[in-house]
Amino acid sequence: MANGRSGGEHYPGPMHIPSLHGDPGFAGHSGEPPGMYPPHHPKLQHHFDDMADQAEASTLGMWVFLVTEIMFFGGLFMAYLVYRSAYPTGFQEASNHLNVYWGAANTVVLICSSLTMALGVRAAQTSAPPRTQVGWIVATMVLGAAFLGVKVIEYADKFTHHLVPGPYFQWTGKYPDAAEIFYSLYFCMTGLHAVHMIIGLGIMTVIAVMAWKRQFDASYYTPVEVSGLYWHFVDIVWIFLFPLLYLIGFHYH
Amino acid sequence: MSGHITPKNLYYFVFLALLVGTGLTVVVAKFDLGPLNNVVMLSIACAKALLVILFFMHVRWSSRLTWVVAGSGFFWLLILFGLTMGDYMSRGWIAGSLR
Amino acid sequence: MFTNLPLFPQQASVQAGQVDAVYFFLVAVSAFFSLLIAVLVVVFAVKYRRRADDEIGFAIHGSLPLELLWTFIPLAIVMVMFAWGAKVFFDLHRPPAGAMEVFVVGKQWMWKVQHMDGQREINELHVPIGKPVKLIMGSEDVLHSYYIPAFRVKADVIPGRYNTMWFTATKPGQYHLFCAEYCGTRHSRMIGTVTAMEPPEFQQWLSGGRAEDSPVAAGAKLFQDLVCNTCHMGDTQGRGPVLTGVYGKPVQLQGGGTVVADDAYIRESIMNPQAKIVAGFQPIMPTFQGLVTEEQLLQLIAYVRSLSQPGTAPVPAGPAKQ
Amino acid sequence: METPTLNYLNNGHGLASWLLTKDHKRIALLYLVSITVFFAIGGIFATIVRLELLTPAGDLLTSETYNKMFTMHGVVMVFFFLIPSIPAVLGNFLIPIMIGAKDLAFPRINLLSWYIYILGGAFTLYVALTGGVDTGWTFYTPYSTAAANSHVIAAALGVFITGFSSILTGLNFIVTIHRMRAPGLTWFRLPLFVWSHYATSLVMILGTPVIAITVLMVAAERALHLGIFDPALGGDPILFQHLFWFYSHPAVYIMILPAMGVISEIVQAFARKNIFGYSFVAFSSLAIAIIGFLVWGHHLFVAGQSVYAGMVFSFLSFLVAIPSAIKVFNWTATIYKGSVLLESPMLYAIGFIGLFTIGGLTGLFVATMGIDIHVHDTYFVVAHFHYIMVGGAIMGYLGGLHYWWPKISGRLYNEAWARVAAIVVFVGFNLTFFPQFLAGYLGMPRRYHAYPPEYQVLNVLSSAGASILAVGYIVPLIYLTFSLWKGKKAPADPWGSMGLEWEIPSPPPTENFTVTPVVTHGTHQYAPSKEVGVG
Repeated sequence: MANGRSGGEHYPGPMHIPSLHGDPGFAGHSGEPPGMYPPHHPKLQHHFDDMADQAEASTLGMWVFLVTEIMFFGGLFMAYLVYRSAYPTGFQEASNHLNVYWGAANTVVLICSSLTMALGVRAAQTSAPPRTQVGWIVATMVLGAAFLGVKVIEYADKFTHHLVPGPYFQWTGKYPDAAEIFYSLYFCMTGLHAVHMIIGLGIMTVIAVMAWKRQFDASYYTPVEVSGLYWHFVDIVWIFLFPLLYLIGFHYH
Repeated sequence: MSGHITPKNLYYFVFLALLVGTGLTVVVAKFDLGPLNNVVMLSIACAKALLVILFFMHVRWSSRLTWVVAGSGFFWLLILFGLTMGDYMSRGWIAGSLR
Repeated sequence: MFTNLPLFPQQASVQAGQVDAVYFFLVAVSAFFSLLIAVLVVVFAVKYRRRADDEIGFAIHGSLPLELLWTFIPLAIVMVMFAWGAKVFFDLHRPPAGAMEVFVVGKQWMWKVQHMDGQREINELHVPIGKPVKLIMGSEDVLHSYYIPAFRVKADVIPGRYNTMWFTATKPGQYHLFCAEYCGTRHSRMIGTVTAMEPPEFQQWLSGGRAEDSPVAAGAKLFQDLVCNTCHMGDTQGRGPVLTGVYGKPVQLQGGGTVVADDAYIRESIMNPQAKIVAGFQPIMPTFQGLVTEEQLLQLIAYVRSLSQPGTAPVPAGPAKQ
Repeated sequence: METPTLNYLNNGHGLASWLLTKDHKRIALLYLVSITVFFAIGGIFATIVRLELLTPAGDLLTSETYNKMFTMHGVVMVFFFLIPSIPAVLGNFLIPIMIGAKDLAFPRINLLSWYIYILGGAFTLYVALTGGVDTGWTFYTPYSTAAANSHVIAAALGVFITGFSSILTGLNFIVTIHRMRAPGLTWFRLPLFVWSHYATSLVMILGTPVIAITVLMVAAERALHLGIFDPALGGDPILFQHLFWFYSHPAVYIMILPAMGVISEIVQAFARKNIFGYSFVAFSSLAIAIIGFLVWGHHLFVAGQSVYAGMVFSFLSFLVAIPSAIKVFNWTATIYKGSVLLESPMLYAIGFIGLFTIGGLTGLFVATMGIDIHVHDTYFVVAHFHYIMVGGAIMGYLGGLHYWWPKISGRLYNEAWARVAAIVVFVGFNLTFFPQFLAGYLGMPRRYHAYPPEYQVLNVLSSAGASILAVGYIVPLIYLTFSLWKGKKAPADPWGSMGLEWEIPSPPPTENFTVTPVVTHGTHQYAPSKEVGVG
């Protein structure tokens, strides 16, 4: 053919199918023979090259997951933003019925738990004895449980004061409608956060058992690390929830 | 594994800063500063979140990819907030059309 | 009115022509590009068909000028579409002053209409041709959407607030009225007829039928029945703000800020009176949520509006003297 | 090219070896079977809808039943077929192979995502079997929260749960593409299929959580009588629409982007020519994914959204048309001076280009505010998105399935039947959906059980087309299944195509590669490069 489309003119020799399968680009293999790999770490999964590779992938995976968590809570924050800007005083009025001191105490509890979590990760990173590792993780869990305990007290208080939205919602003050929206969002946001705390406690239980079984040291601590990322994220959510829910009406009366 | 090991003192320092931030935000909320209340409140919250992200979550020492991933979450949140609030803020700009 | 296979909807409003003009422009552009792509793909596929098993194609990796060409030409074209479409849309959202106003309330599954002269209709709408008509629409339950295909206008009807739309009919006749936003079981039965009439016939139609109170008169009556007038008095002695002359004006709010006293604000003040308190007044007004229907709300609003239009207002409901 | 005795299909037998597998290829097949089931279920609902619309009177079903039928059709097709279709089947199967990896980064999470999908599907089937849901797949408030009298909560939970399946798949793909590429496989040597899945994954992880929380709020509002969207409390139904479409518009790109990736591969393979303008095609995927997040408000033009916000959304919507146009032009240019073989995958690809062009161009109509005010919520919109989702995504899915079937199954299917099916699908599709453009511009609203008689002829045409389309979908099911037993054994590279997946035997061994491949150039480089283009 005159237009040169036939493979022969541009690509002399055997036709392309054999040629491309002999293509060094794909068929070539320059990896080390198996014998050259260092001995496999027992925790290395078959599809990763080495432990660093595996750790990087896990950490990246957790970060990507946290991005989805940001967007997950983001929907609720969006609703909060819209209604807060539509009913600013109503929200302040409603917020006034939350106990700032319980909220602040819980904030401190969560910050402490973030510290113990960070130290727990560090303990694994530095191959500290299992006792130390488990200690920090259990401390984190105790603080997390304390947070949930305070939350239970607060919820019970809202329940007895008929501040749970729905047919039994009672509001004697001004802006009953805005208050009901506020409390709907309050329960959604803190409830979703509490669910994350409970999941976190479950994860920490597993991590504590693994640490107790001496599974973590400087060569392998990915599970502690990624669980820590999760825990810190849940803490960050609360760092925003506390002022947005508890503090907006603090100066109001 | 080659993770960065953060000095313990840095953790304690960040922890103190977070406690101070919490105290500060409660104290400031007691005073009526008008719209400034929100600004202060959210600035402190963002600063606290940033401290946790950078130090407790080790982003300070992480790869650029981690920065991008972490940042993209907040960036997309801003897209959601920005465009949606754009609608709410601009309703009723046209005389005769109703909010 | 109906033929068996129409391929293009009737044009019966000023807006229809504007919408169709953009539409034809897009049809032309789309037809051109669809044909261009289709012809090129088919021609290439046939002309460069494989003639031997081992044949391969040319190594062409790309061309920056071509890429830029087919980035920026489409960009320019779509910007024209955007600007033109936005212009038409913008005009469709700016009802001219002096448009004839009609209240529409959607509920599962009917359209209730009330004209300013008091005529009411259900699932029908009578309008004069050649005169801008503005619909002020609310919903009693879920979302609906008021849609007149022959006029090329549509707007969602939203519970809790008002939406408006306007058109100028051009051709006498009967046209479909549809609910376009899914609203439940009998959504497809929430339909009706829009009748466009010559103005004299329309006047005749308006004056016919059962005589009913105009929305303003009905609103005035409600204003008394609900004893609004004990607080909102004609002078400044009342416990509530004077409503004469406030409509459309900015109102100073307690705690700073202003709000324009438009339909939405009046509605909010009736349903949720604590939301925005006028400066200098106590938040003592009770809510009327559940006590007034959407239609009655529109009548009250019509009445409050009329207080700002000297001359057109009926005899104000005189406040009961204490 | 002898077939190795041990491959991923015969490496392990019995139900447990499938249900507990961590092999991405087996998980892909689990997905293939389950989405086929859901496609059939969604298809049955569609059939009932089309049967009802044969007559204007609404005389086959009650309105209530009809409303449930189109709702279930939408929910099943969108969340349980279209969104997982190409990514979870072809993406799952091919991405690790195309990047020279043994598996996805998180094989267990991959299996978990299938189980989550099945759990969400179980909720949906429960809804279907116990009376259905009638809110429309959009779940608009306040109808869904206050008025609807059907299984809204269970349906919302089904969507909520299956969302996590999508999130985990996206997460897995992103980490895999970042971390697991073979030595030498730089970003700009990646197959375009991988690029488009990367872009898809971005949408999955950034958008899906928002729909998850939104339907959860709807379920909570309905179950617990919270007041989030309730207009009686001053809540705003339009807020729901913002949150819903923040995901559900980009979700359209979850459906179409992978199909674009498939088409890029097929066009190169069957024109035996590298793509024209590689980097433009690759980056246009990312551009679509990112700009696609900024356009959701075009679903709200007549919903009571502010006119100015509408203008911004309209403007951005036009911008997202540009990268799509770039892709179409580049595919066309790729065919130019190729060596084109019109086998069944290529027929699907060409069909895709045509239908996607029409679907995309009619997207401009609905993005044009002045036209949308008329066509919004009419059959015009229905036709438009079916051109994208059925004409685009399903054509891409079928094309990809045919192209990689020999690799997946190790068998060749009957090519003659495959060509017939591809043509039947194309014809049936156009007959089904083109009349809907006309009905839409005439003003026929969507979700109408009964309609004025002047729309009947168009609806009859559409229903007739649907029956042809159904045949077009059933025929491949038969000959592909048949090929599993009777098909000829497939060689490693039956098409004379290029790419890592064609380097390994058909079907691939469990570990994909016995040795890690080293990549020195991009895929589909059939002829030696003579000039350096912009590619």
